Amino acid sequence: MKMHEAKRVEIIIEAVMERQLTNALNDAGVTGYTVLPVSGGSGRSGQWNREGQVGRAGGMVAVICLIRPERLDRLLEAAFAVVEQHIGVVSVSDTQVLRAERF
Amino acid sequence: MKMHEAKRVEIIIEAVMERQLTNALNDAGVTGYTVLPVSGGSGRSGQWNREGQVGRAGGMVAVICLIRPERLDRLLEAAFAVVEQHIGVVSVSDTQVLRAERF
Amino acid sequence: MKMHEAKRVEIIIEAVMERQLTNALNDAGVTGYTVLPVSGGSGRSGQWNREGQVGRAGGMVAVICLIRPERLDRLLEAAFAVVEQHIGVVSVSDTQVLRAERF
Amino acid sequence: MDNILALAGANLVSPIILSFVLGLAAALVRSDLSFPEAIAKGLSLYLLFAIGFKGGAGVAAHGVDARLVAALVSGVALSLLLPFVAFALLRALARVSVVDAAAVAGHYGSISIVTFVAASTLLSGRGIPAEGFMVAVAAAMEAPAILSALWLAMRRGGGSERVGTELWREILLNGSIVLLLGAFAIGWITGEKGLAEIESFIVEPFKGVLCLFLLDMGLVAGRGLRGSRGVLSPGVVAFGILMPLVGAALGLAAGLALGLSLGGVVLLMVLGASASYIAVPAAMRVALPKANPALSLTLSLGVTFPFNLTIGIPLYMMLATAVAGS
Amino acid sequence: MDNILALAGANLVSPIILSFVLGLAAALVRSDLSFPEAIAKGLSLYLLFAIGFKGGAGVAAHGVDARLVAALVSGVALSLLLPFVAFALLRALARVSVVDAAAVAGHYGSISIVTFVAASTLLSGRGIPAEGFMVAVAAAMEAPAILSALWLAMRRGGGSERVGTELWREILLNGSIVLLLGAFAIGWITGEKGLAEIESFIVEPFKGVLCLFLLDMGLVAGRGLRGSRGVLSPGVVAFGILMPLVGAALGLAAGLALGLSLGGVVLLMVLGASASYIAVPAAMRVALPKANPALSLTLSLGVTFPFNLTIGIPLYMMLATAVAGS
Amino acid sequence: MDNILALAGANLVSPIILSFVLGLAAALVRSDLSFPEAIAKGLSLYLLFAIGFKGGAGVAAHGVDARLVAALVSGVALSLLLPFVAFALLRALARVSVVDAAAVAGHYGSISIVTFVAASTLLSGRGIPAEGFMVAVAAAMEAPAILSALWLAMRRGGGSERVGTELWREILLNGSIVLLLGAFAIGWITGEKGLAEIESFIVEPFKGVLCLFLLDMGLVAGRGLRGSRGVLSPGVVAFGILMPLVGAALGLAAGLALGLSLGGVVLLMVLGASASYIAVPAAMRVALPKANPALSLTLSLGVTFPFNLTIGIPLYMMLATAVAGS
Ligand SMILES: Nc1ncnc2c1ncn2[C@@H]1O[C@H](COP(=O)(O)O)[C@@H](O)[C@H]1O
Ligand SMILES: Nc1ncnc2c1ncn2[C@@H]1O[C@H](COP(=O)(O)O)[C@@H](O)[C@H]1O
Ligand SMILES: Nc1ncnc2c1ncn2[C@@H]1O[C@H](COP(=O)(O)O)[C@@H](O)[C@H]1O
Ligand code: NA
Ligand code: NA
Ligand code: NA
Repeated sequence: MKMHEAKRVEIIIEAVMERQLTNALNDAGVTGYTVLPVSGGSGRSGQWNREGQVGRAGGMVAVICLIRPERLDRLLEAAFAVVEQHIGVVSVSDTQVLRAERF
Repeated sequence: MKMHEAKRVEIIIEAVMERQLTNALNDAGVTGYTVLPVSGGSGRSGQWNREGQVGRAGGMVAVICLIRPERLDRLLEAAFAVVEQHIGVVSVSDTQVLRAERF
Repeated sequence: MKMHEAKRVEIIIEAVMERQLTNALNDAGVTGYTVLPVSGGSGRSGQWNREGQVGRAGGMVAVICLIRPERLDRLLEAAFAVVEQHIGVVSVSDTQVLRAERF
Repeated sequence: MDNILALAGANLVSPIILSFVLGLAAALVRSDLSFPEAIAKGLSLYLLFAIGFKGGAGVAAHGVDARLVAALVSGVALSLLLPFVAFALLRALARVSVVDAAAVAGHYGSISIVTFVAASTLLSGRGIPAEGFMVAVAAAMEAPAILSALWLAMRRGGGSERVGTELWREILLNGSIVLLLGAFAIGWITGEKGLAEIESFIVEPFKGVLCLFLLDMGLVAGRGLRGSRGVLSPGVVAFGILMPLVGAALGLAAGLALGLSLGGVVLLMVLGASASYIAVPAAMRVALPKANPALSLTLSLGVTFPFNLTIGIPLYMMLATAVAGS
Repeated sequence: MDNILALAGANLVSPIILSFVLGLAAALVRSDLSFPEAIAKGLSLYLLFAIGFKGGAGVAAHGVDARLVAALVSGVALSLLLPFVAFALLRALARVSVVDAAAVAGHYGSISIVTFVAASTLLSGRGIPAEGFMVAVAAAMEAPAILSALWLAMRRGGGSERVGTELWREILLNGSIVLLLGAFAIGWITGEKGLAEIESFIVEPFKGVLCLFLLDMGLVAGRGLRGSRGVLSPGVVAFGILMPLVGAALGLAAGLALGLSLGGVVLLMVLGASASYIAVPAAMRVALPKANPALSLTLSLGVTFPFNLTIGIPLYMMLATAVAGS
Repeated sequence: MDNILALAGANLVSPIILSFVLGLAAALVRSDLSFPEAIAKGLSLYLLFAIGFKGGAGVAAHGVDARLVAALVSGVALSLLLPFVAFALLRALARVSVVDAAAVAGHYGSISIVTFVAASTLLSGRGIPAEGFMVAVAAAMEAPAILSALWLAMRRGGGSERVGTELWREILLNGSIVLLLGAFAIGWITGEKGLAEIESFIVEPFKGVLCLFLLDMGLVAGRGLRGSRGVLSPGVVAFGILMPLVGAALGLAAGLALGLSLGGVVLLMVLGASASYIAVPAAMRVALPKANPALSLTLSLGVTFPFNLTIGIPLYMMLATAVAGS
């Protein structure tokens, strides 16, 4: 199968910032992303989990974005502008994708 | 710790195709996979999220498969046959696993 | 954007062992982790999914941990001590992170 | 005419309709009000179980009706036939590809169980009885339209699929059909006694649960409409309003031919007029992956469903009363 | 004999049993009908809260019974003892490893709260009263069996675990025990007045909610059975049917010795006969990771649970009536 | 004084309070008892819908009250004003950064709808009527405090944000405000007739659902408290108990000035005394990301909420009765 180089960006961010992050991604020309629910975690600001929670504060989501390497910088800048002030982590891995025309 | 080279295949596909995909993976000799729920996303076919949805259409799942490098091609062919006509993305990353005898 | 080398450890383990695993990670000096829900899967012990399940047995979670390369060994030893006897898979990938001071 | 307006007006100020309107409005102004997926599914499981059970208990109470089998056959026939009408009408009204038209046609041949539930509630609120077995007719009408849709897509070269095992399962063993028919069977077997046992769960709070469910459907429909720029051309919208009228007319004809009661005729009209938004969308994704899911779903949930809920049901009731009498 | 059959027959055509059968059938034919995990958990939270509360209110209404403590002690003793019987029986009937047999034994020493609920519902449907404190006995029987199972596994060299902190928490502070006992305490403290306040939530819709929960359990059991090829040998299945009879017999003896009412005796038989499918499986995964979870769970949920629900409960009721009188 | 104690005592042994205590205790001993997130959200959707609807139906029944607008304006004013008081009080009692104090102040200017619901339930249990429109006042008080909090943070150089579009949406179109006001409108429009239709869903089981929700809130509060070592200094805890008294006093003054009924005065006191734990925390995360979320939430949910639930509400009722007269 013909595979194409790409980057897999994984942004774990406060759930309340989801819309702002995805808006920023769209503005940065990202062609797609996927949001995974997160059920708990731990970091410098302590441990948390979503059990029994009603409000959107105190929860995170994971946004996964597959992107062509040349578009990475724009994406990271857009993401960082949103994440900067907020709780969250950003990681980027090398990956390969099928159907490169989609990215 | 002794680690072993492996591939991490991540297939994000329409929820209605989950059973067909996992059947195809099993047929391709995959020894295991894990399915993560997906809460929303965006792509060429627009933005979506699962909130308040009842039907299985309009939702995706992420299937993660750790596999020995030599088995990758068979997996990708099997996966592609299912994904081809459908909404979805496939990515493959290098990884390392503990307990290689499991894969 | 300045990125820093890191490792992305993904541990898929029985839900009943979540607390023991995260305790072990904390003890091993990990600064953070994120827990994703898992909706189903398949492995040597057969196929399963969470639909309609009430008990915590028969479910898995995915724990993702971004960590500096030099801390990896300690993490893996801690994780392995928990996973060893139990159903689960551990994979480690190279990645890069923003804001290295957090890890 | 006055009558319709009065009836529609009275219908409009019910908690059920207003809950839907609230959801629609909240989504359109982009409020973050939302139901978790699990709650929405839980509400729909409750509604299917309750409506199925009550239908079965109704059959048990009034005896097996000679028209049961005839009604089932007519329902299946309607469901098989309606997609052809819908296909032709949509292609006449709008520039839509063959696959898309076939997928839409499948939705309109099938039925919307919540529209059926809303109509049943309205009927029983007015003391108009209906045959309990109409629930079984509803279940029987869910799937056949899918076959017609596939045939349309294939004949016109738009689809490449044969109906595989997965698809047959999707069609025949779809969860909502199984639950509806299963609960119907339980209601029938346990009868009045069974109903008495669980009445305070499936009868009394029913309308309130329906309000919450419609609130959620309003939210989903509103979100769909907001994201549907470019999908809903005037021709397409016209289809979404004309097609239920056509479906209702065929339902009326069938209902009269079957000699159903006034309530039964109205329900068959509603089944003809309504479009699927749960079972068929999933089957279409499996069978016709190239069809645009946004088109069918926005039409069915964003146009036809609100139309039926607000104007359609009282209108069909009026027409049925005028024709079938009382 | 006629009597059993009539009783079992009447029992079988209740909405509760038929809902379970529907779920089982739907899963076996591979329908996609399913409950979201959150809904299944929500239903079980409701049932535990309601049954606990009603038990406590029952105690408040009838005064603290002298037999309360004796019953609790007997329950704990039964829960500790039954695993030894189960272990021996299973090893005699089937080729099962020590660890697997110990894990299964833990399940059968503990109890299934939904079987208890189904029996309570049946009793109250027939106007047979039972001691409210039986709910506390049920809670007390959940955990002790785990200790016996661990002891069996260790003595026979099958397990390497000591009982660590996590496991003690799993055993003693398990959510279902805490909720059951907590609601029992609230019901006891607030008594009749408290019950009156929330009766229309925890009493009236109770049976209907139970139907939905059993539908879900049927789905889960059916899915388990479908995937259990190779796990359920004839010997294992025989164990799944014989063991509840043994447990019920011991429960009967204990109940008579305690001088419980007819209803109380039946409930103690049911507790003895039923096998855990929520608390113990989780504890066993922590403590005996090498035991095959599919074996215990399929036995408990796929064989013993349906057996108790359909044949067991009416049979125990018959036996208790024959022996304990009235 | 005896009176307070008696009232508080009677209040304490209600299923509602004890359910909260059970949850709190379970979390503090680290039981794994927990509610799925979807169920917790589902319960809160139910409560908001029910309380809003009943408020609206109440307004419909008693006619549009001249004081409605005045009460709304007073509510908004209270919500805008209280954060300044809270900010000053917290800074006086504890060493807390400007941003943190501003965030906490925003929580205390806003309201806790479940505290409001608990107070309403207590009032109606004692046959004390209250103005239906107090629900609308509650909704109106949710958001204004956020603006004051932002102003406080910015003036003191602690915040860098302007109020962007997302934040305005978060503030004005927050799901809980929309649902509360929407259901209020539906209740008002459909009136007594609408209420009768869905009474057995939103009125009868209401208290029982509230018990489950409070059980969940106890679990969440307990988990928060367990993880709050270092956050809750004595000064901070003192604030969490004094501030509701101040808020209640201002609510009392406003209620008397408005000429509300005894029940209405109590509810306005409760609104003044309670602190947000749903809408404001989310808005504060968007607007003041540097504020420590654990501080506000633990204070509001772990200190003030239990205080109001157990001691506060009966105390405010006593005071209002003493001042506003029976
Ligand atoms: N090293 C890490 N690996 C994975 N997830 C992390 C890591 N650090 C933080 N997180 C996630 O980000 C959230 C907030 O982190 P923090 O800002 O450090 O409190 C945590 O609760 C985790 O869900
Ligand atoms: N570049 C991407 N990165 C991550 N997920 C994607 C990407 N593109 C598409 N997806 C996911 O696949 C779904 C369908 O994509 P599409 O077929 O492009 O509409 C989207 O809704 C996303 O959930
Ligand atoms: N190769 C794999 N790739 C991804 N997930 C796996 C793999 N093998 C096992 N798993 C996950 O781990 C669980 C237990 O695996 P096992 O112990 O092999 O039964 C499975 O149900 C999957 O969720
Ligand atoms: Na139709
Ligand atoms: Na037992
Ligand atoms: Na306040």
